[in-house]
Amino acid sequence: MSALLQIERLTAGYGAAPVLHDVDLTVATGSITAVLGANGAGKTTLLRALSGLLPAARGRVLLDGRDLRGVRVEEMVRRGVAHVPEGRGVVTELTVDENLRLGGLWRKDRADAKRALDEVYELFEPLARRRGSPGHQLSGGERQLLALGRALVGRPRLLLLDEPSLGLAPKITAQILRLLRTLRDRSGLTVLLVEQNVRGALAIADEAVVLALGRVVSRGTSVDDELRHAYLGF
Amino acid sequence: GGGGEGGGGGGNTPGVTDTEILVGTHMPLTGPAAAGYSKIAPATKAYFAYVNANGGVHGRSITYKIMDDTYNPATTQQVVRELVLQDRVFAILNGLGTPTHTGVLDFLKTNRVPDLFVASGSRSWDQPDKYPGTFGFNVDYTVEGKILATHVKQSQSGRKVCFLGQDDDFGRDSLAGIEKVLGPVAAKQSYVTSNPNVGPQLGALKQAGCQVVMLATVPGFTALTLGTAAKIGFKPQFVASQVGADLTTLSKQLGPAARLTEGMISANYLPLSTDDADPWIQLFKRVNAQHNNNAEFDNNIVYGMSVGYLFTQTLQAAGRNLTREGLIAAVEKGGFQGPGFAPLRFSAEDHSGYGGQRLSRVQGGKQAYFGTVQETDDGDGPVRAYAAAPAVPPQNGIPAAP
Amino acid sequence: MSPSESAGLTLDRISVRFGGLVALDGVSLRVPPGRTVGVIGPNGAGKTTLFNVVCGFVAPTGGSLALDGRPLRPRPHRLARLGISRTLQGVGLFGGLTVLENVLVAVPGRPARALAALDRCKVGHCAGDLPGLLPYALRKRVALARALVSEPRLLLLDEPAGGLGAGEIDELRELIEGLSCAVLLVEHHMDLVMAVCDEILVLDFGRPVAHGTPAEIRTDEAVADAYLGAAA
Amino acid sequence: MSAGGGEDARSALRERVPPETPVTAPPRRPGNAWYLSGIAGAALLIVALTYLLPPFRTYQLATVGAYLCVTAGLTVLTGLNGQLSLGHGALMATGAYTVALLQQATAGRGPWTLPVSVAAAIVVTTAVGAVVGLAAARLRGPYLAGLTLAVAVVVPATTSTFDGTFNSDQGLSVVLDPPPGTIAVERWQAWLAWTGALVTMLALAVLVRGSFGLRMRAVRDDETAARLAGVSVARTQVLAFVVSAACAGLGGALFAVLAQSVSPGAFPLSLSLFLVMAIVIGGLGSLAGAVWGAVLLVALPALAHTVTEDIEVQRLEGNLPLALFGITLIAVMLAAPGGIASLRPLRHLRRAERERRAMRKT
Amino acid sequence: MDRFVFLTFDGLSRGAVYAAFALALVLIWRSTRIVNFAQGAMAVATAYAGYSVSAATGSYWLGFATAILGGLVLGAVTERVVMRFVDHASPLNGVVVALGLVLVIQGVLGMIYGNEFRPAGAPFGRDAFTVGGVALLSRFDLFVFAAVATVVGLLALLFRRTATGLRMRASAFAPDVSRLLGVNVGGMLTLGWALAAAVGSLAGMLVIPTELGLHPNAMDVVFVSSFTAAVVGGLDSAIGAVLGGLIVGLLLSYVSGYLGATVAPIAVLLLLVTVLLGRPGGLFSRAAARTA
Ligand SMILES: Nc1ncnc2c1ncn2[C@@H]1O[C@H](COP(=O)(O)OP(=O)(O)OP(=O)(O)O)[C@@H](O)[C@H]1O
Ligand SMILES: Nc1ncnc2c1ncn2[C@@H]1O[C@H](COP(=O)(O)OP(=O)(O)OP(=O)(O)O)[C@@H](O)[C@H]1O
Ligand SMILES: [Mg+2]
Ligand SMILES: [Mg+2]
Repeated sequence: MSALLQIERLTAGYGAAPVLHDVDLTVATGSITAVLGANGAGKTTLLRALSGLLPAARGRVLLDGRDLRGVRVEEMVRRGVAHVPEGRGVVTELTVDENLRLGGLWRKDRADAKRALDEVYELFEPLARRRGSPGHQLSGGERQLLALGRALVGRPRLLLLDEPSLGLAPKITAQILRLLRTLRDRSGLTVLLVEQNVRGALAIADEAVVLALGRVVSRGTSVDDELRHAYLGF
Repeated sequence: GGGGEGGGGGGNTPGVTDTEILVGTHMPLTGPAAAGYSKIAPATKAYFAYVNANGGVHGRSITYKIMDDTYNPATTQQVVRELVLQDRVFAILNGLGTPTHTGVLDFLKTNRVPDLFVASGSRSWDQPDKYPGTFGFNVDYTVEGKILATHVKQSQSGRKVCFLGQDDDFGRDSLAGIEKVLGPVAAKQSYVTSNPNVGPQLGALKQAGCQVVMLATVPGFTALTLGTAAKIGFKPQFVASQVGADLTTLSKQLGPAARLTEGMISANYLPLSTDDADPWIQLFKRVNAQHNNNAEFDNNIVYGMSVGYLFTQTLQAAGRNLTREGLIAAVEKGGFQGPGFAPLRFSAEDHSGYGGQRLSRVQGGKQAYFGTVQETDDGDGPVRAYAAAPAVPPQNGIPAAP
Repeated sequence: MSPSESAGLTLDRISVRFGGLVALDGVSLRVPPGRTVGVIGPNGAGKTTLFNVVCGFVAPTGGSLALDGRPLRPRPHRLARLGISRTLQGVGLFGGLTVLENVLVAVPGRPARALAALDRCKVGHCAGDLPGLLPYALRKRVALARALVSEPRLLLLDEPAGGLGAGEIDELRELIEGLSCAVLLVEHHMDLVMAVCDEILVLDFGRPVAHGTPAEIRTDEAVADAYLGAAA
Repeated sequence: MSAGGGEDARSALRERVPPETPVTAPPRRPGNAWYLSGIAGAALLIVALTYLLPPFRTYQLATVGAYLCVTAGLTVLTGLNGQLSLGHGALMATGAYTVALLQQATAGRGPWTLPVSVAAAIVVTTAVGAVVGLAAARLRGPYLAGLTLAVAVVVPATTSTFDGTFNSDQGLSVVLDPPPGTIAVERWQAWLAWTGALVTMLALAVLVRGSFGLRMRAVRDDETAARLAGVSVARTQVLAFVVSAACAGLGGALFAVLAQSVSPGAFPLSLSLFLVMAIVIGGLGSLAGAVWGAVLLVALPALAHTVTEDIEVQRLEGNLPLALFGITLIAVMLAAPGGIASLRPLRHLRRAERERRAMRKT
Repeated sequence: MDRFVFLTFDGLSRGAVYAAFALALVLIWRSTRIVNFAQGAMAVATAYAGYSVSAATGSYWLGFATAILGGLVLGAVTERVVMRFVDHASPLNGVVVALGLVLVIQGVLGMIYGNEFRPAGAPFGRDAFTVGGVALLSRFDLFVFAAVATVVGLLALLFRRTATGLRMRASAFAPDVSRLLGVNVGGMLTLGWALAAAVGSLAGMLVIPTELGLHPNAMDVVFVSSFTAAVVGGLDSAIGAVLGGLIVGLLLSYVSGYLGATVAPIAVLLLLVTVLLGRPGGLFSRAAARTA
């Protein structure tokens, strides 16, 4: 398996003090990587640095072997990267349908964008019921679904998910985790999955990375018990 | 007075040195009210530059400090205080506007600053007991109303006369003058400057069947009135106050519709800017070319230069030993003759300024005087002809010391 | 009704419609003093709307509310006086106020109480910070402290475990178990719900589909089908 | 003009960026005693200045004092409570006209009339502010701006509709007793204005520090959470409006006293807009910013005029200072988005320290 | 009755002009969430440019085109050079910068053209058609109505039907999220400003001939009335802007006609209070957002 994403000595943060220190990470194409860590470990910061929302102070990020430095945020989706940010990012003044369409606007293949949209409605039935409603009417979970669905409309190659299970009913959480696995298997989707629901994440992940105080403290196919206690609290 | 001594008033008259007299004014140079008016003070200043270039007055040159008050009375307060307290001007000259200048009357009185030739036709300036240092310049609105109404009474008798005026002292005083002569008008309407739509008002006048409409309007609203009346097919005889009847300004604003001014009757007390035969106009055009960047010549410039001329006259009359009291005494002594052909009646009891006007009519795209000069007071006195011959400018264009 | 029967919060056949959408459909529930009642259900089932009705953000289109047997016409800013407080789904902190001030808003002029509440939720050390700079888990605790500081008789918790790690959820469980007031808990984290609740109401499409002890709910097929899915 | 909403989307990415911390709300705030000594110091400074400065500068100082009453109240309303008012000029006019009318009615009855008139001006303006505030409490963002804008525009209409009382455009003159003893007029005016200003500052500082200030900021940050914390949003907003109206009434009254006249032209829409500019450029929500704002309101136009005074070209007079004034506003806003009060180097240090502490905690 | 008919038509033709400018305000609000207080001054600036071209070439329409194009350019430049660098952490910062721009524009125009009125040409006659002695509408009024209707139609098309409209709205509400979704937010803002300024210029070309004339402050009063109109209608709705404009125009006309011009601003205030107390987001506001 080739590496889709290579992170080399990435240092980033807000203001003077960095949050991430020298993070090294390689993500193979068609794999699911769970990014774990206590609150404030820097998981969200890592995803933001990857999608370009937060400029890196040092180090570099390669996608398909090409340096992402200087690539603008809006350019990233065209390279196949979709970021579902922490706290969902639903545009509450737009309707559900408009939010979803927004996810596929950049695509040239309009027909496929339309098809992807329909697929999302099929997949997430609560959204289909609320097509015309403005985002601010939705319940917490419905918003989460909308954010996820919107990312899928763009048919990304790399999906950066920040706590997708937040506020979702167990049944839907399971459905989504299954979906990620299916997409990985069928279309070679690569996922970076930040989750507090460690059990669920580990169940589908090919690899797990544990962050603590902005540093990678462990990576591999599983998380050993010691780390579990130290950083994940169970 | 010691003619030989150099110092003005013993050297402690504010704003006066051996070589300079500092005077200030407040004018709207910017903002919505600036249109037209913003040209007055520069014209006055240009005339002073002309005087200075020709040796000044009693060896002193005149410095004219123009402050922009945007027609906001609060700003007028600031700038006049700056002129008086900080710059220590000798006098305030030709401060413009009724609401703006009213606010500084008390301050100027307390500080004993001569407040000459206020640029507005309000009657407030003529209160020698209350404001001994304040003098008007313009014909007051009531006097003007009486003169215009008298003409209407004579030449348009039997026709239905109506009134449209600005909703302030201008409109009110003007209407008062008109009604002194004509009795109650058939219909009256008012407008506010903040609402540039006079459609409803003119619609009402049209419906009332008005045949003569007397206007107490500023230039912008005169133009608007003419345009709107044409729009709704309303064609009365318009009789406009001098304030809003400058043909150059109106034509410019009306553009292609300038022909709507045809036949409009108005009145004035200064030569018309378009009257090239008038020696004063010739003088002022020369000054305008030399010292005013050849600004577009209109009645505002004539006005500004006339103020400058009058002020120079009063300085000459006040003598070499210039004091504030001396200046006021000189103005009250009166007897000035200049570009204005109406009587300038300054005395210890009268601080009002010009007291008469001559009627004008727009004909063939030109504004021209007709009839004789009329004079009256703002009370119940009659409107009479004023017979004195107009003055001619002195050879060098600068008034001589009496 | 005897006083003991009517004590606490009573919801009687509450219905809420938003235009054509039925968010709540005849929901009845009683929360006696000291009891912990869980409300679960799929996303969009109406759980938060139920809270909104109790708090007065949403006027029910049908049914009635009572507190201690007296009819209740809730208005959000007067809830504290009735002994009810609530956390919001998400965090809902004042970004421009420090942590201490955030809590002080609920008990003006009594910093000692505010600090005590912060300490109780283990965030006393952040009192001077702006909440925006704190990790999510700490912010949620501040929100909890603000709800607890008025010492409510009834506490409404809307997804208090959302975004928390396993260890933090354990601490939250201990905290809830230690409360003496009645609690109405909306939560998708089943371990927590099952552990702390005395009884559970399950909503689906605004309708109550099950009501019972955790043990009963766990084995209810309708619940498994609508909400828990295969993951349970 | 608040961007209508987008809360979810915005908070998703920006929640961690704290909004500009109101300067009046540092974590550890000084006590009332500190304020009192601060005010006493300021009073001494003002008295000293009135003896050191030439009369015109003293008059400008007095004007700053009168403006300060208004900007301080407005910054509390807009900065701390989040309500934008474009109508404060009209509230000033209310106070000014009240003083003018009462002074005319009580002319010659003795020196006690002025404090009574000023007090009455505050009361009347407060009442007007309560009415506007009641309507304003339901409105947000541009809708509130629109309503208050309409209030600002109503002043000249009112004075000419009821010109029997208000005397239309020409306005009223304010009858005043001469200053006691041999005190120069300008000095006396400065003392009066700054008495008002310092009392306002003290009152607002105490108010802002107390639980009312907390409630206002809570309402500004999150209305839903505020209501759940027991804060009545509507009442807080109306109260904030009333407080700031009272300040505007006092400011307007002092304005009338300084100018010795009132007229609608002195309270145009642009005055209301300039007041908002002043508090934003000074530093929104901060009383120090209100001081900066009041100073700028007086100094900046004068400065722009002075700088361009010697350039004598047709059409530039008036226009050049205007453009210069505008450019300065833009430049300051771009260079110091948090306003001048946020520029103090101390502030940055303090914030950095707090951030560092926040991070160490985790 | 004649009077009523006359006032109605007078109000409608006035209202159409307010509607035109209110549309520009709505456009920029929808695409940037900013109430552009400089909109009026920008429109005046482009009207002067159009005036210069008309005066030089003698063609009204060349000047008209210059003004509209000038609007596009001025809007884009304003966004690129100034607004982009404004820190929008406080929404008032943008307002203050816009007010600063007003002063700069008015100062510069005054320097170039002087603070005097200049004639603003109109492409069609302004003499009203009269029916039974009552003046109704002029050809220019009809031109204004047609232009307003066209703009409303195009705006509805832009925002409802096109992907660009969706992008513009999304960028206004949530710039960061929109960037994550591949939207060129900077470009959308520039486009929004450019379009809004162009519509503003169009409105200026329609308004100024009915006003006192071309002057650096020519749009000050119109801005206030139009902003009121947009607020009455609901700032998010183009139809609302038009309806608001017509309502304000009619109200001003009736009040001036029956009660006197001085009362008009008071009537406008009462209108605003009445409408906003009933519908705090204007007549065409959508349902209030869910709060909890
Ligand atoms: N905008 C910001 N400004 C300053 N510090 C920040 C900002 N955002 C995050 N931080 C700090 O950076 C650190 C890492 O935050 P991050 O959001 O990446 O954590 P996380 O692992 O995603 O935690 P959580 O589980 O709470 O989401 C925290 O200490 C946080 O306080
Ligand atoms: N103010 C409102 N206007 C319109 N629809 C609303 C409103 N409030 C809630 N809804 C709808 O009512 C339904 C119930 O919403 P509610 O927030 O109560 O769900 P919930 O059970 O809390 O879901 P979640 O677990 O996702 O938070 C949802 O479909 C939601 O979109
Ligand atoms: Mg995170
Ligand atoms: Mg919910």
